[in-house]
Parts: sequence; structure tokens; C-alpha cells
Amino acid sequence: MSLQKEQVHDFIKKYGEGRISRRQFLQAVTTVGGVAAAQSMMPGFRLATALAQGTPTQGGTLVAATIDKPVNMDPAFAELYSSMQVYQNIFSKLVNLDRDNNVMPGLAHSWEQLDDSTWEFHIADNAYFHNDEHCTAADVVYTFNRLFDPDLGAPNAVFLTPIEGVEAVDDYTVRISTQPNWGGLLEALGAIVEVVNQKGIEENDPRLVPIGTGPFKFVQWVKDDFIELERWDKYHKPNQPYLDKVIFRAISDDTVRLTGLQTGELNWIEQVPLHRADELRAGGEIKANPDGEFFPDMFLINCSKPPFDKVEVRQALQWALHRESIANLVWFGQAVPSAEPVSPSNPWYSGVNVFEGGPNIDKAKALLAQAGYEDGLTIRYAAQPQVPTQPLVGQLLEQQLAPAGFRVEVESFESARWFEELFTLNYEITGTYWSATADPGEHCLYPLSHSASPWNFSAFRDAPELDKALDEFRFTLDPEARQNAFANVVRLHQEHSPQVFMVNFRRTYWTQPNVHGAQTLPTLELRMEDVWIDA
Amino acid sequence: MRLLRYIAGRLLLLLPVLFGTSVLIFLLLRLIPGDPAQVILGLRATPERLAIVREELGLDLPVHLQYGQWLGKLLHGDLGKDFRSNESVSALLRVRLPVTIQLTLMSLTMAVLIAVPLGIRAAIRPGGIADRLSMLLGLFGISIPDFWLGIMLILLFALGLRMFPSSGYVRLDADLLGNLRAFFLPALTLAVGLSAVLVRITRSAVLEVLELDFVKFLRAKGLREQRVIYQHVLRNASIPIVTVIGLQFGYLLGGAVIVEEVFSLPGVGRLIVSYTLERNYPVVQAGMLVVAFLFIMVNLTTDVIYALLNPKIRGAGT
Amino acid sequence: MSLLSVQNLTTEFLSGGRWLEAVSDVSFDLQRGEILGLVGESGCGKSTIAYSVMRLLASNARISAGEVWLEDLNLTKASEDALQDLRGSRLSMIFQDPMTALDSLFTVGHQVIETLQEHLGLNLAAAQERALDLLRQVGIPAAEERLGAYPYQFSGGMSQRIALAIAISCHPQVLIADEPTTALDVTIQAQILHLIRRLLVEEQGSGVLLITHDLGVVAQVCDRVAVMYAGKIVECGDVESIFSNPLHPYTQALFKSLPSQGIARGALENIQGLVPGLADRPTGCQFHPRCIHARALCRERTPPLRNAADGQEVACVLYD
Amino acid sequence: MSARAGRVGKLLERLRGWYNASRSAFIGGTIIVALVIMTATVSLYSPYKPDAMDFMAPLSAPTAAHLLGTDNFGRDILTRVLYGYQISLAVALGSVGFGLAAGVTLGLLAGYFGGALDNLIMRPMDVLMAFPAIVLVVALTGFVGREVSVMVLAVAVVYVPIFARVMRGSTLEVVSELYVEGARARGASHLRLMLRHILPNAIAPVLIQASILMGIAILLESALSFIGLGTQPPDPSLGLMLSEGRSFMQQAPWMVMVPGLAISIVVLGFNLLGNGLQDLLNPARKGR
Repeated sequence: MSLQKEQVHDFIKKYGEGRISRRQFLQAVTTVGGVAAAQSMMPGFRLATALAQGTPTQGGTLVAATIDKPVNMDPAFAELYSSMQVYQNIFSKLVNLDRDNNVMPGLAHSWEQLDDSTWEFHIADNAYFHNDEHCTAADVVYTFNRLFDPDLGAPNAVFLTPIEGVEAVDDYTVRISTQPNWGGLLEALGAIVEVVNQKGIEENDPRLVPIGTGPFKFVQWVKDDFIELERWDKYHKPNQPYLDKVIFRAISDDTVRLTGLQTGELNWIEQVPLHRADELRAGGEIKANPDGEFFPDMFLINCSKPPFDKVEVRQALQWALHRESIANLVWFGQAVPSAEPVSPSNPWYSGVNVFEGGPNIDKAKALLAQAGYEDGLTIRYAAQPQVPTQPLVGQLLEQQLAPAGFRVEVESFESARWFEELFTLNYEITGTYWSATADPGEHCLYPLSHSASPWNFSAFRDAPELDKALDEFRFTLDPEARQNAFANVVRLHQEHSPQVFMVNFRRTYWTQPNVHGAQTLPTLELRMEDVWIDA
Repeated sequence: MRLLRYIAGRLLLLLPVLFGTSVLIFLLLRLIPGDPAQVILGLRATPERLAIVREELGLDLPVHLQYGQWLGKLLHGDLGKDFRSNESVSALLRVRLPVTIQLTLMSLTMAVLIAVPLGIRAAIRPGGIADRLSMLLGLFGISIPDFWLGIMLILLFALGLRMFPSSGYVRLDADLLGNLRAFFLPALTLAVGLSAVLVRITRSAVLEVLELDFVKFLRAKGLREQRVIYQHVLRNASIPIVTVIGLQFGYLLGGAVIVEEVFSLPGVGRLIVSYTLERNYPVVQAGMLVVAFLFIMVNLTTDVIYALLNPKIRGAGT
Repeated sequence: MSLLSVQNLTTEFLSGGRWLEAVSDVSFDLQRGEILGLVGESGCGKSTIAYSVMRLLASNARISAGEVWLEDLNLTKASEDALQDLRGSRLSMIFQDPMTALDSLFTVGHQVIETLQEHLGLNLAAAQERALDLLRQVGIPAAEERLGAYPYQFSGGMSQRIALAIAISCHPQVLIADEPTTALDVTIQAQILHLIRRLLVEEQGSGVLLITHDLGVVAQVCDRVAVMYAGKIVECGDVESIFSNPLHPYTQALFKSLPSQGIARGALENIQGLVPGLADRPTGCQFHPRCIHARALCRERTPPLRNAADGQEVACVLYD
Repeated sequence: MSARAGRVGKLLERLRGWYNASRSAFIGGTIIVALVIMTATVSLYSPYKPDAMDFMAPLSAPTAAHLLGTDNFGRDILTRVLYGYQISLAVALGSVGFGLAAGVTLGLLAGYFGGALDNLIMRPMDVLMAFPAIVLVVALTGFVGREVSVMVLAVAVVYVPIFARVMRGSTLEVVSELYVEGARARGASHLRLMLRHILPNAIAPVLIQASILMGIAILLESALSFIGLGTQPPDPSLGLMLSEGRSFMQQAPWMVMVPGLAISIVVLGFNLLGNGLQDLLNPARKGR
């Protein structure tokens, strides 16, 4: 066991035997647990690893194994992030986000903001769709019109409601007008708007055959087996992509995926068995690429009926929760405890924690008493066996929340039944991940907890001040003011706790030692155009 | 010939049974709670989207109309489309069916190659090594859960000795050696259980035939022992053996899902189970119907082999 | 030199951990052109003698003493390969139940031809020709079509004829017939017995060992007869003398219980007591507990087979 | 004192009688009885609760404290196996019990009356047999829920056709034998005939099947739990433990070996018992 784990267990043992107080115990565990997170925060650390990669070489085939299988290639639906992992290599976006959320040129090489509600983007004149159609501003306009088409009902349209109009000024300039002071345009364009071509959409089923201007061209998709992409020679960025071909396979079992990498069948995998991450990192037989925490795991709480209709019960849960042991025992230290959608290493991190110093069993009990549950209560935790971490968290909660008076009953539902429990608001509490935190305010907190949002699964509508804070955040342009507005949203969200953020999963892509350029990005996309293989 | 009339009769019976099965599957799936549209849209479902998707998939029609539509298309050979990816179900089955059939054939062949010779030798030399071996195989083969055996084989041969891949499917036409290596462990896992049953059946069948009078007469007329056993005795013992192989073939079509899961082989069994969880009706209906059809055809084939083996049943002879 | 000579044959069965004698110290000879009847109640060991001669004993039986000679060949010492060549060619056997003697899954023709090919190495055409000829010899009507027929299409009598055809296919020197007609009705019985005599004895001059429990069959077709009781031959000789002047008390008792004699000599007498099982065989003369002339001596001494009259031997203290 | 010694002597005598009658039945029976006793009384002697997590010792190899090691949550594997047996045995006894009752009744009626009733009963049985067991159970558990009782019902439904066919077969055999004709001639009522004459004589092969099917029921339940469709966490089903252990296979092989071995032992016990019953009930086929 790595040094880090032994220390954690030593403390838990002492705490168990009552030799050290709760406060000492938590303080120690947090610092130890936080070491890994702190390490990756230091800029120096990240810069050094990038430079050490050497100069890229052309050619080679990358066989990549993701966890889940892609289901739908149409970018308008953005259905399951495993589909996005593939098609974001086939389409281009106007702008892209780098590891630190800086906005970098994409299809648009430059852009400027004319006034507080109008932007202009200048797109590359040498971009071609994979059906040899020349890419012009008209295609960008068509993309937006398709996204807003009510008949199609594209889910991502929810993130773009502040956009008022999109028009082509000339062949290579697009003007986008928005409601005044909307601060989230660039992140939205960088996360969820892939430019499509009308002819490409209409000539074949966009769900099966994607046509984009991206670095790789779609070749074939053998269901439940693999997807093959090959290099697009007319890509608008000079001498990219480096790889000739990328093969995507989906292997759900961690051990099997790892063996594939170790035996050389694969040269890129999305995840290794978490309990072996530290051991493999030390081993050096396979390479751990620069990681990132952009994947929060949280509790969804049904606020429309007892027992969680009372805010005190939700706050009691916050006080009773011990995020470090969840991170250690369910994610084996490969996740960072966090009470907000982003982790400390993220530029957006506000550091606000209304429940600082938790877990605090006495406060939890007091709150439960206030809510009328002096002798505790039973809560039903709905778990999806198909998502391995959910049943594990459920079983851990059973032990962890008992002292505070919560009797946790873990109920398992296969995916179809789980979604039904969710949409019919029959569930009480459940867990889920959320894969959109490029702009944690607009793409995570807003859709989850704004009373007008269709994805407010907690049916939480009794906090107008939270709605106000969310709208205020949305329509703040100045980065400094936007950061403070985010901190304000986080505080209000924590006070009401319609959702409770647990941990942020540290996602590390593992490759053969001779593979370079792979890294974890805020949009969770696999930018294979930056990847190359030493000869 | 009476045999042809017999087969024709059984084929006629096939239609009502398949029809009954299709109705049963259709209703069973729709009775299970859970709405396919919700699964497709996942967390990003909105009421309007749900309505659009349900309408697209024809889920808003009353059940009997849905069945009529499905049956109509089925009769024209169109198995419908995968709810989620809009891929045609027949394309999906074209990938999945060969995997299950190859796994079934390979494991059955292995089982027959292990069990039949061992069973015969055990019957010829009671108390010999083969006899004790057949007892052990017969007992432990059916007691050890095949998915545990699979895991142990992976632990030893794939992860340990790295002789075989621990999972994954390699297409036959793409890479023959790779395909055989990929199918070896799963087929062996199934073969152990199958041969456990088969060796006992073979042994008792041969023992029973050996005690029949005609064997005494064959030996009395000086026929070589080799010919007595492998021509006459085995042929007579083959009727119960063929019956069991037929039953096992039918079982494997759907039952191998667990081993398909352990080795993550994209077989029909696994398809049916995982798509049932997602309420992907067309795929499950087609999958189950194909399995039921193959199951019935295999039973018919076993009965035909009966007739071929037994002249009296087929009314042969001048 | 006699055709088949059985000398002091003793065969034992393993039952309940102990070896029990089924045939004890039996000797007789079979000459060419002769049918020797071996008669006795069931359980007296007559079939065991047949299987001992053919060396086809079950796995729990063994020849513990004595020898069997086929002309110059010692069958008890012969190797399994030698025996396989011998069986069906020089030494043949037919069984009691014809309906189960043939393999129901193969045509009758096939089962005849495979024997010919095994021993005579005939090619298919020659073997088929020979098979047709054999079927005609044993009296199968329309032999050409019947060649391709299956056993289930034949009656008991017909099946036994086919078995006989197979048995004589390679001109055997000796035929052992173990109760060949017991399962058949009387009219068919006579035909089969005469067929055996004509084909084996008259046409080929072979020897036939006919095992039966029916004295009528013996009378009908045998030249000489040996009466067996509890694993031993108690009396043997040519049929005329035995039938006209049975010497051994058991033989006499057998004849008294025979309705077919046609002489209404009072009620049929049956022999009181039962044939002793293998395990509880009495000492001395096996028959003494049931013998009306039994004396003290009978209990101690087992009388050997002695010449009592010309062509007649008997093992009984009365004639010592 | 001697009375008790006598009684013990007599018991030993009877045990040796069983042992000689059929060694496999004796060994099988001992395994099953031992497991049932250990399982029923586990809460009395086991120091751990099945769900109790010992954060001090996750993934620890077998030690004095944890005889068969602990899982990724530090739960004692030996205790979980014993509680897992409770589920396995419940499913085995329950499903075979229901399956036997329904199957035997249907088989008896079909075999005895034959004709239309036979077809009416047996054709749906064929359709049920055509279904892969796994899919049938998935549909049922999906429809009704995941509790152990549903598992029992689901497996029972799979077993009804099997018992029906075996019972029908042996009923036909018994009916064709003379003494049933005799009884019918004496004007015995159908019901009395079936219950007094046919059932006792036709039940033998079904009992043999029952024991072997109990073993298979345990395999089916653990297989379903293995692929996540049977018993759900945190209940300690053996199949579930095996599935959870799979991802820790290399680091903690005991998490995979122990449950697998546990399943094999109990199924082996039932199979040995089944073989033994077969020898006892029809000695003619001993050792077949």
C-alpha cells in the first residue's frame, strides 16, 4: 500500500480508538488526502511535463479503449459523453478550451467583442468538411439554426438560450448577438457547439455517419466492436493531426482494459483499475498522462417530498458526510473531495464551504431534531449497478451516516428503472456524475438548480435568491466579477443543498510509453490531433 | 418417405410456436416498467424531447397496433431499428449471432472430443483410469460455476501466463489465429460443464448397449473388438448422446450469456440481457425470436438425426 | 482325434467375494458329422460350457482348470487375436433369442457381409454374392430384396435363419447352438433343427454342440447326448440307448416328467426339491439329496463317469 | 450409561448403513447438513456482521482476525460467505419446492389423462422451455423487483416445465404397468388412483432431479447476481461477491477464489446427494 494510504489508515485507527479527537483526525486526513491534489496545482509541475514530451512525429495508428461505448454521432444530441469522446475528433468548434480553461482558437482563428451583446468570429478560409464541402460562415449559421430547431429538440439548446441571433457577415465572418453581458458564450462555443454541414446532415443519418471539419474523418462503425477514424489531409491546422488512424474500442472492465494496454493490444486507455493507480504510476511500465479533475460526483436529492423537502435534513446530510473516506474507499484516492462542482486545482474553484470543518455529528443531529426527526430517519438511496461506484457509495453511506441518525437503505435499479425513479420524482436520494463543468456555473449549477431549468431533477424551486444569483452570474462579463458571482452561487447552493457535491474524479489517461500529447481537458474531449507516437 | 412427412409436420408446428413466442416476448417486454425514451435521453431528457422520441419510436400507439406494425415488418424480413442508435437490428445480429454460434459450436466440439472418447473408454474398462476420470469430471464439471471457472482461467492463462487474451472479440475473417485464441478460453470454460454431463450420458449409454445380446453375437462371429465398439456399439449408443448434445446446443444459444459476460464477447445472450436493461424493444424481440427459432430448429434436427440413426422410425429397409 | 475335446473343464463365477464352480470337471468329445446334445435344467452350467469353449465368459467368470481342444489347437491357452480369427470361421455360435441377436441399426446384408469380409477378406461384390447364396441356403424367400432389409422386418424364425447364415458363412468345423429354438414356436423349431442338421452335418460334416433343456429337441436331431446336473455330466451316450435305457436316476426322473413320451404312465412325477444354487452344492454326488436310490456312500464320494454299457457312460454309485 | 451408549451405537450403525448403501449420498448429505447448520447459526458464533466495514484492513489477505481475508471495504469474507449461503439455500429450497409442487401436479395430470389435457399442459411447457432461463428471470426480476423471494419465484417458473416433463414421463411408465390397470378395473376413483398408486411410484426420478436442480438453482442465482440482475448489494450473495471481487482479481485473488469455491462446495453437495439418491432408489443402475 502506498505511503499515502497507510497514513490515512493509521489516523482512522487512532480515531477509532478515541486516542485523538475528531478535529485532529479530520485535519490530518485532509492534509494527507490533499497532497496529490496540491501537487498537480503547482503550474511549474504541469509546464515541465508538457515540455518533456519532445517534438511530435507523423504517422502511426492509435488503438484507444474508452470505458463506455458511443451511442450517437449527432453533435446536436451530445448523448452520453462517450459519444462526444469520439465525435469531438471529427467535428471542429469555433474555439477550444485548454487545460486551464483558457480560450484558444479553433475553426475561428480570431474574434472580437463589438459591444456588450455582439461578437464577431473570423473563421479559417482553408477548412473543408469530410465530404469536400468548403466550410464557410453559412455552415456556422446552419449549425445554430439546427440547434434551435424545435422539431429536432436538441438538448444542448438549453445552454445557448441567451443567443439572440447568428448571421454571416461575409464568407468567413460570423456575427453572434446575445442578451447583454452574457459571460458564458466562449465557454459554450468551446464545449458544446460542433460545426456541421447541411449537405452532410441531409445526405445520410447523422446519428450513424458524422461529417465535420475536424482532424479525423469517420471510416466505419462496427456496432459493439470498434469505430475507425483516419487522418483528414485537408485539416485547416498545419501539419496536424500527427496520427494516421485512430481506432476506438469500448471495454467496460478495468482489469481487461489494463491487460490490453500491458500486452500491447491497445496503446491508449481511459482508465486503469483505480485501486492499482498508485502502484502502476510507480511501476512505470505504462505512462500516466497529465490528469485533471473535471468530473464531479454528487448526490441528487428529491426536494419535492419528505424527508428531504426540509432544508435542515439536507444540511444535516452535509454535516454528516465524510468526503475523504468516500474518495479513499470508493475511488481509492483517485478522486479529490470537493463541496462544489470543481476541485481546488480548477481556476474556477471558489473555496467556499458553508459546512467547513465537517463532518460534525452533533450539528447534524441538531438539524435533524429541528426538522422533527429526533430519533433519526430512514432514507432510500437509489443505486444503478451498471455504474459501479453508485452501489459502493450506497454501502459506505450506510455506515457513515448511521451515527448522525440516518438509516440508509440501498435500493438497486437497472438503468431503465433508475431513470423512471428519477423522472417520476419517486426517488429520495441517488448519486450521479455530471460531465459538463467547462463553465461550472452555466453548465452545471444553472441547469441542476435553477427553478426554470428542465434538468432540475431535485424539483428544487423554493430559493428565488439562488435563481437571482444564477442569472446574475450568467449576465456578468468581466472575468473578475464573474468569479465572485460564481462564489456567491456556490455559497447559496450549499446553503440550500438541492444537490450535494461529493468528490471530483481525477481522470488520468494511460498510454504506452511511446505515446505523447494525451491530456485531460475541461470538456473531457480526447483531442487526438495533439497526440503522436514515437517511431 | 415417412421422414419427409415427419419433418414437414414439425415445420408446420414451428409457425404457431414462433407466433406464440413472439406475442409472449412482445407483451413481457412492455409489461416491464421503465420507458425506453427516458433511457435514450438519459439526464438530458425534457418533456418535449420525450414526446418527440416516443412518437418517433411509435411507442405512443396502442400495444396491439405496435405488434401489428412489428409483425408486418418482420414478415418482410425487416427486424426494425435499434431504438438508440437507429442501426438496423439485422446488422446488429449479423455481428452478434456468429459470435454466439461460434462459441456454441467450439465449446460443443471440445466437449464432444473430451467426453465421448472418455465415456466410451470408461464403459469398456470399468474401474480403469478413464472410468475414475469420467466420474470426477462428471461430478466436478457440473458443480463448478462456469463463470468462476472462466475467471480462474483468465487469472491463470491470460493475466498470469499471458498465453491467451483475457477478453475481447477478434473477427474470424479479420485474423483467424487471433479469433481462435480469443475464443479458446471461453469455449473451454463452457466445454467443462458440457462434457461433465456428456461423459456420464456416454458412459451409461455404452454400458447399456454392451449388455445387449447382439454384442455377444458380434463377438461370437469373430468381429474385431475395435469394429464391435466403434461401429456397432457406438452407433446404438449415439441416440441418447445426440439427444443431450441437441439439448445443450439449445441451452447455449441463450444460456452462454454469463461466459460471454466474463470474456466480454459480444454474443446474442449478452445482447438480449443488456438491451433488456435499456428497454431497447426491437433488438430484444429480434434477439429472443432468433434464439427461440434456432432452439426449435435444433430440436427438430435432433429428432431428424434420431430418424436417420434408427431405421424403424424412418421406415427404412426394402 | 476328435473334432472338439473338452477335458476336465472347470469354470468358476465370482459372487459375493467368493469363487463358485458353475462347471466342475466336465469332459466330453464332439466328433465330425455328429450332433451332441447337452441337456439339463436351467442353471446346470450348460451355457457356461458353451461360453467357456468360445472363451466369451463374462468379466466375473474364469476357467480355473481343464482344457478345450479344437483338433490340434488348445483353445484355453489361445491368444485373443487367435481366438478372434477362429470365432465365426472354424468355431461358430448361435443364440437363444433371434430377435435381439442382430443389430437393429444395420441391414441384414451388412451383418452377413461384415463377417465374410472379416474372415475371408472378400471384396464387397464377392461378399454380396456369397451373402445372397447363404440366405437362399437357409431358406430366406426373395433373398435379393431381403438383403437390404433391417432386422425389425423379420419374424423370429427368419431372424434365426439369418443368424444361422452368418454362423455357417465361413464353413465352421464346429457350431455351438445355445437353445436355438427355445424362443420359437414348435413348427418353426423343427424346421430350424433340420436346417442345422442338413447344412452343418450332412453338407459339411461339421460337429454341432446343441444345448437345450428340451429332451424332445434332443430326440429330434441329436446323435449323442450328455445329461448335466449341477455342473457335472451325470450320463452320456448315444441317443437311442439313453432314451431306451436311462441309467442315472436323474436321467430316469427326467424322462418320467416328460409328457411328450406319449405313454400315459400315471401322473407326471416331478422331482422333489430344487436344483441347488452355485453356493449350496452338496458334497459327493450332487444329486444325492433328491435321489430315490441315495445311500450313505453317495454323500462322500463323487462318482466318476464310467462305461456302463457300450456307448453309454454314467456317474453313479449303482454302476461302480 | 449403557442405554445412551447403545443409542449412540445404533446411530453409528445406521450411519454406516447409509455409508455403505451409497457413499456419495452420505458425503453429499453431510456437506449439505453441515452447511445448513453453520449457515443457520452464523449470527451466534461469527464475530462480524456481513456489512461491517473494517477500514483498518481493506483487501487484506487471510489472517487470524479474518480467516478468509477481507474485501475492498474491509468486510470479513468468511462471514459474508456464510450469510451468502443463507440466500443460496433459500433460493434453492424455495424454487425447487414451488417448482416441484406445480410441476408434479401438472405432470401427473398430463401423464395420467393424456390426450387433449396432455397437450393443453405440455405445449405451453415447451414454449417455456424454449426460453433461455436467464432471459425469463431477467424479465421477471425486472417486472417484480429484486428481493430474494422474487428470485425464488423466477427460478421456480424455470423449473416447473422441467419437473412437469420428468413427472409426465414417469407417470406414463407407471400408468402403462399392469397393476394400475387392475386398480382402475376395480373402479378406483381417478383421484385416489393418482394419489395412492401413481404418485408414490412415479415420484422417484423427480426426487433425484430435485436434488440436482437445487444445485443448479444455486448456480443460476449466483450467475444472475454475478451479472448484476439477481440479489443486489449490500446483500452478500455469493455471485455478487464474485463479481465485486473480479476487479480486484490480481491484487486480492482470495476475493474471487473464496466465493467461487463456496458455490462449488454446496453445489457439489447437492450433486453427490442426487447421485446417491439415484443409486438408492434404483439400485439396478448403480454407478451408472
